[in-house]
Amino acid sequence: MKTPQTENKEKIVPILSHALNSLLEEAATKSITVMEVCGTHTVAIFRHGLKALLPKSFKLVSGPGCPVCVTDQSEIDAAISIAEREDSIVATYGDMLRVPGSWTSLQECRARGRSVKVVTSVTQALDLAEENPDKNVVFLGVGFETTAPATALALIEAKKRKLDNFLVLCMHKTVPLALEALANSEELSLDGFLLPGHVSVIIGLNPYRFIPEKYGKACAIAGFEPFEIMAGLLEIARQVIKGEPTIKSMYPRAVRPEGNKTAQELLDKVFEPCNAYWRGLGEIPLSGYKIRPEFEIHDASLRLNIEKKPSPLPTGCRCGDVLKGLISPIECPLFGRACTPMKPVGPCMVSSEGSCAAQYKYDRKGQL
Amino acid sequence: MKTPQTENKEKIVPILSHALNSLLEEAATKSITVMEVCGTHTVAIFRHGLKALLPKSFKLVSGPGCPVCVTDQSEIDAAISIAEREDSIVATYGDMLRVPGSWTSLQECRARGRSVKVVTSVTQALDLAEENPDKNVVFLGVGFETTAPATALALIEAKKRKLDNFLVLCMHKTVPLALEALANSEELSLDGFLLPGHVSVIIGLNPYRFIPEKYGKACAIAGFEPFEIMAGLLEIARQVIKGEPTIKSMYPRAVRPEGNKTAQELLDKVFEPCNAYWRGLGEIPLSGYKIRPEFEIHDASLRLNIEKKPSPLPTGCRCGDVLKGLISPIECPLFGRACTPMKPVGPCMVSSEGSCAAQYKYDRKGQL
Amino acid sequence: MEKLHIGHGTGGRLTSEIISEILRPFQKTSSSPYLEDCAIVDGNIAVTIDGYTVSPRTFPGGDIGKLAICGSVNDLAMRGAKPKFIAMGLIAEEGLDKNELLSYMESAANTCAELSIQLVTGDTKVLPKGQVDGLYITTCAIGTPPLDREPLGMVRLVPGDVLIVTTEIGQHEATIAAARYGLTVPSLKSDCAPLWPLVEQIIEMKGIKCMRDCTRGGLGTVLCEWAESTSLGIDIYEEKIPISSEVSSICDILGFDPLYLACEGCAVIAVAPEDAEKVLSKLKAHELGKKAQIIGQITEEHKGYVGMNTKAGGKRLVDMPVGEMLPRIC
Amino acid sequence: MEKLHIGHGTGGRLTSEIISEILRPFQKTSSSPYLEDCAIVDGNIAVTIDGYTVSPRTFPGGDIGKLAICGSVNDLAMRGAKPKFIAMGLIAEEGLDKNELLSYMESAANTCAELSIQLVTGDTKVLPKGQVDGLYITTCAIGTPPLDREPLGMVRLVPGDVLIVTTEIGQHEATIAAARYGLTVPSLKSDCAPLWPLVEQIIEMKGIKCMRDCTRGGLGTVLCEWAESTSLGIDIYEEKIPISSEVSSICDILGFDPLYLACEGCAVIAVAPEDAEKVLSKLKAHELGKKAQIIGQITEEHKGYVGMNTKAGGKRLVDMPVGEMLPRIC
Amino acid sequence: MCLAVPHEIIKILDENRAIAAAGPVEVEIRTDMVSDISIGDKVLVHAGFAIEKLQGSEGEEICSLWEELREVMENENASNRK
Amino acid sequence: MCLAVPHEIIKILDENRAIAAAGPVEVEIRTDMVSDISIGDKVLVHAGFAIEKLQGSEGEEICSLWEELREVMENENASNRK
Ligand code: SF4
Ligand code: SF4
Ligand SMILES: [Mg+2]
Ligand SMILES: [Mg+2]
Ligand SMILES: [Mg+2]
Ligand SMILES: [Mg+2]
Ligand SMILES: [Mg+2]
Ligand SMILES: [Mg+2]
Ligand SMILES: [Mg+2]
Ligand SMILES: [Mg+2]
Ligand SMILES: [Mg+2]
Ligand SMILES: [Mg+2]
Repeated sequence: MKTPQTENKEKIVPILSHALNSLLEEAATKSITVMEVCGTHTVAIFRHGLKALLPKSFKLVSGPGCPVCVTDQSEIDAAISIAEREDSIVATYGDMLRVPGSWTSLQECRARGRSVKVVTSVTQALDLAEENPDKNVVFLGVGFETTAPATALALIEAKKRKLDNFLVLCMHKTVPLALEALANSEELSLDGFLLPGHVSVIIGLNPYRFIPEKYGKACAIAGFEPFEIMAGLLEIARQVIKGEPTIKSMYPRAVRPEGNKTAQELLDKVFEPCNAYWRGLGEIPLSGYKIRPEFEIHDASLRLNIEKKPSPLPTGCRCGDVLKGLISPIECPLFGRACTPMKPVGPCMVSSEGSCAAQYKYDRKGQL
Repeated sequence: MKTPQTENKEKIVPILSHALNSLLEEAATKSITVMEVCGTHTVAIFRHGLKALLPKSFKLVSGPGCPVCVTDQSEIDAAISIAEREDSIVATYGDMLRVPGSWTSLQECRARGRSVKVVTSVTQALDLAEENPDKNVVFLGVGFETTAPATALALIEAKKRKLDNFLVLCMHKTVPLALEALANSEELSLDGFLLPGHVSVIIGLNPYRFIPEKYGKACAIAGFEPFEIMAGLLEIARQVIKGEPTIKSMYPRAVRPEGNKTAQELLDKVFEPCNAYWRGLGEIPLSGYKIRPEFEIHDASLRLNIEKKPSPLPTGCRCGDVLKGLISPIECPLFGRACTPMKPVGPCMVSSEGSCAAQYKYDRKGQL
Repeated sequence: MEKLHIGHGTGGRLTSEIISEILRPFQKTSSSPYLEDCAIVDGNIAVTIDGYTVSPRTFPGGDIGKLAICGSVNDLAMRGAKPKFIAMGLIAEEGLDKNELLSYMESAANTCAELSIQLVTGDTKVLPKGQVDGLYITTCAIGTPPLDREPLGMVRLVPGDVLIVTTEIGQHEATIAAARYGLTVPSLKSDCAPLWPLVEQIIEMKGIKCMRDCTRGGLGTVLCEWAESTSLGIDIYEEKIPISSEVSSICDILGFDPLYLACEGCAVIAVAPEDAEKVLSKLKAHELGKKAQIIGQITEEHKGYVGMNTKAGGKRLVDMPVGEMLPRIC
Repeated sequence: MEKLHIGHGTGGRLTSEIISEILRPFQKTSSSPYLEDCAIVDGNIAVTIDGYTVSPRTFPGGDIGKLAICGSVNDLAMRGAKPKFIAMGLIAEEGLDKNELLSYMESAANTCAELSIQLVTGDTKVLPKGQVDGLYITTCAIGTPPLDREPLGMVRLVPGDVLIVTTEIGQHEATIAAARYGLTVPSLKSDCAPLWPLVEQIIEMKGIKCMRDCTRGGLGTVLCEWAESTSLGIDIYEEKIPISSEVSSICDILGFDPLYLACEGCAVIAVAPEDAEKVLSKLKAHELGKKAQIIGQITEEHKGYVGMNTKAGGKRLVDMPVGEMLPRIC
Repeated sequence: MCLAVPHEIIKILDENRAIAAAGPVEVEIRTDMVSDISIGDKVLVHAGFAIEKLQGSEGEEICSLWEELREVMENENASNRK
Repeated sequence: MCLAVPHEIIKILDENRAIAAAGPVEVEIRTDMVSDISIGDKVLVHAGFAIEKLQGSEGEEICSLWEELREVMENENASNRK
């Protein structure tokens, strides 16, 4: 699938960078602050060393777009308490394995012999449920709108196949309302948002319209290749400088303005909005998904009587401020000292797309 | 517990041997054939090299006293079919592990991942049942009167503790009626029996009385030390030569004339006599134990619907004749060739107290 | 009560940490300033040991038998030592098919024959079902380094030394990962191969400083170990690193970084700059080195760190991986 | 499809069979007429490898760390070689307590220090829970045999050679069996010990022909291997074999034969008759050899077989054990 | 936030399952969320599910970027000329 | 047929359980089948159960054998003298 454009695609990055630099130089007085919402963007920016290509006056802050990082500690503790049960198999995407709960992690549970299986698709969790009729197979439903439709489909299928031992611990969240909280923040005073390409594939452009319209922030949707990210940033800069905030998709191959209707219907059918607690951001009304009563037989929190206990953040962790873009990871006093990927204190350090982990892994503290 | 007599005990063996030799020399014309009924006697005789100490005219033949060897192949197949079930754990004395059934052995089942646990006491099988409430723990009840009372106690206890998942596949057999078949055999024409010390501990002397009284055969009960065995053989020779067959216990420390009444009551309470099929000897009426209806909830053959299929002996195996004492192992054409302890054809070659195994291991074919 | 977890065995940061803890009590009688994969003792005996626990045991390009010879022999080759003897310890699971076991022995023996190596001693243990995942092999390889040159090792690295990678990276672990996560990649196979025949082509060149096969932890981990152990900087160029489209795609799908994928027939070689082109062309002339590339150099900058100049024109740190490489959706 | 089973790993007849099958493909490049536990290669390098999987990992008298050094070092000592270097491969289970692991490393290091052995190279693998029973260690020991004497080995055995056992047999496996089957024996401990200090006392004596530590399969198996490999007969005397009352009683209870129980600090030594008494007295003067006994001799009779003269005055064959030693009630 | 990789449909297994290739890698995916899939279609795959059909090619996207860049450059030049 | 080993009772745990020693080996056994067990009693243990109390000592048994032997010998001598 390597096309002749592959070469172009890499050559275009410095040119985009040049254009962005020129643009900001020209609009000399203007310093621009943009939040990349999506953790995959955060990682791509670090991994490809893109910050070095941005003008000094272009400030990029990382947002709350890592579903692992924003998962509340009480939810991680709940997942762990399920893994501790003899009658359960926890099935999870690899992303969740190392996240520290209040006292342990799923990885440590597994090392103690508990049954924690890494899956690359929720369908594998369905298969596990079928193969282990005497166990509850509990799938950890984490992720935003991109990931939630697969969970929805699995629930529909489990119901159809009468796999009553397939349960979902539903922690899915939705992006737009969290953005509203950020757009609304006076502390932050953002000029624009680099919007997540793959969430947008599902939800389309409309759910973001309030951002330029109500809050006057520039928006571009971008894919995850360096040239796509740079193009998105350039587009945002142009909107800001022109004073014409809008939403532009730089990812038209994948993102339809209306999103993926089938996926949206699946979400509607299986989930209903609920208030959700975002680590760092606090409770955001109606920003989470909960399993509808029609599927409650598969709802792990009901079936296994999971009570969420509010749990304090580990002392000193400033994940919350990192997730809100208020500080950069290196401003956290624990960063690189008490908190490293080997012994992460907060989830931002453990999730491979957490801002702290990306900073530590790809930049640390300006060694290069 | 080493007593000052320990030394005496070993020194007495050559003296007993000398006495036996003198005795038979004196009664010059008389050649004596004695069956050691018990496999443990067989092994002790080989292991201590006692045959070399017997007069030429004293012929010792091995009897059917290895509970593993006489267990019918269909029963072994039944045990294996239980081990093949996902819902079962087979608990067995180590003796049964390598015995070949029609197509495989418990050892091979275990190597394929089936759950077969070696226990040294039936009480461990009870514990297994308690620890694994979601599995049937099936204890293989093999052995003669010595071993059966422990199984009886375990059944009583399982009933009391409501361990409904503790099952017994009952293959216990009783000795005296098998002896009657042998005493009665014209092919064999035995002069006497060396009776098993530990079966006698339980049943006492009375059940053997018919042997001297009805069949005119000499009998001595002996323990398993070389001096005890030699003393037993000497006693038999004396009875034969004097023409005064009776039963003499050379093991009075352990064997009371009336046996162990408590153990006998246990056997009576839990088991009832049934016809039993002895490998090599065929069906002997009322020579087996079956679990009484009061305990049938623990009877594996009922609970698991085990149907015993008659299974042919492997071609060429002459276990039957070996067990009846009609041939010595080396007279079997497979001995040491197709049939070795590494690849046993018959159970006599696999059980550590099987006649063929003892012959192979301790004597083979006159190398020494 | 800290417990071991998978991360301790994946070749990155946690592995170095646990290894240094394991070595501490032995420091009474041992002392090597740098931790090489192969020791040179008594003046002229090269010796190395490694355990092989690969699952699946048979994979495109090899099997556990071949791997157990290649892996240890390569550690010798990396210090310039010609492999001569193998000691092999087997730990097998009850229930393992005997013919399967013998087929691995056949592979191992073929690799030994190819290299004229003798199996001189061995050991076989069989453990109860469930205590081994089929078969683990530990091999100890013994050989002799050339007498007429300084021994290879990190201690010889200096700024300016050029780094050459001998072939496309990550082929082995990508092959294993594909099998494990249900990806079909007909054109992919492990690079599992004995490197001595390649090393033999260049070992007489005095400019060769240090070599390392990029096994567990991959190229990235080797470079980090070099930078950290020597307190020198390393600079590499993303666009120069040879990588197949198979490995690229697998990494995209599973969210892996190819720099950290284990290789079993790929080495990184540090060469004095004046010899670099000559070494490269000798490598390229050999079947196992056809895809060799200069990927960077040792530098005085950013001491102790590895920097990568990205295709996009940026620059970023290459750190050791932490823990197990897990497929991820984020 | 023949499957491996526990019997293949217990050191008796099935083990010899599987080992000869494993070796067959290597015969292209290897050729040793006798299978010794330790190879002597390149003129003067003694090398051996062994896997240690003992369970429980800590037992009276030692632990898996000490055992992993003693076991391999003893194989060197048995060929008269002074142990100098150790390579150690660890295969650990996820979830193993790190301090437990380090305590074994401490034991191993102490044994190394005692013998002035250097750990020169190592490897650590961590596998998922359930794929290892805690910890397996494979060690490869390297050393040098004395240059001024013919190498020890079965090839030097001749009729008339006297057999000496250096201490009470079966202590190690009896200790393990007691732990495994719930028997309490306060006065019992494993004989686990490095034998080089003992061997050093006698190695200069030219009458020493062949030595073997009676590990897996015990004294009985070693003697059978000798008799079968050399086609000589062996005669031993039951009453001469040193055996403790602890081991005796455990054997009575579980139905084991002490001749087949593994030892980890007990050797059998074949000595020319003229040197036998001198060797015996040297052995007895050392802590590890206080209970040494002459137990029999090599004979021209019953070639290829081991015969035992029993205490009762009879004589019987000693064959290799077949398969796993199982506790039995019959 | 969500790794998703373009794949090409190479075989349709049933209504909801297909084999898709990402470069030389083939994998079974679910196609429940996209309709009218045919062999040769490009889809974006996340966690084993095709979440969208890709329209046009990456090439087209790059071309449109070039055009936009030209526009930026022209503005730049224009303002420089000012 | 049945391995059974003499043990000495060294501790009584409850009505049906005791610790017994065979030489230096201590093991928990069941005593359901033997009554009036006291410390110091010798019992015969098979498959974890005491199946009988031992009366007298092995020594006594050996002594009685000696006597029997003497008798045999005397007969022998007698008949030799014949
Ligand atoms: S560096 Fe660690 S403690 Fe600080 S904010 Fe990040 S995750 Fe939290
Ligand atoms: S030697 Fe084998 S085949 Fe022959 S009777 Fe004995 S067990 Fe059966
Ligand atoms: Mg190595
Ligand atoms: Mg290496
Ligand atoms: Mg290596
Ligand atoms: Mg060995
Ligand atoms: Mg397994
Ligand atoms: Mg060895
Ligand atoms: Mg040895
Ligand atoms: Mg050894
Ligand atoms: Mg290694
Ligand atoms: Mg385990």
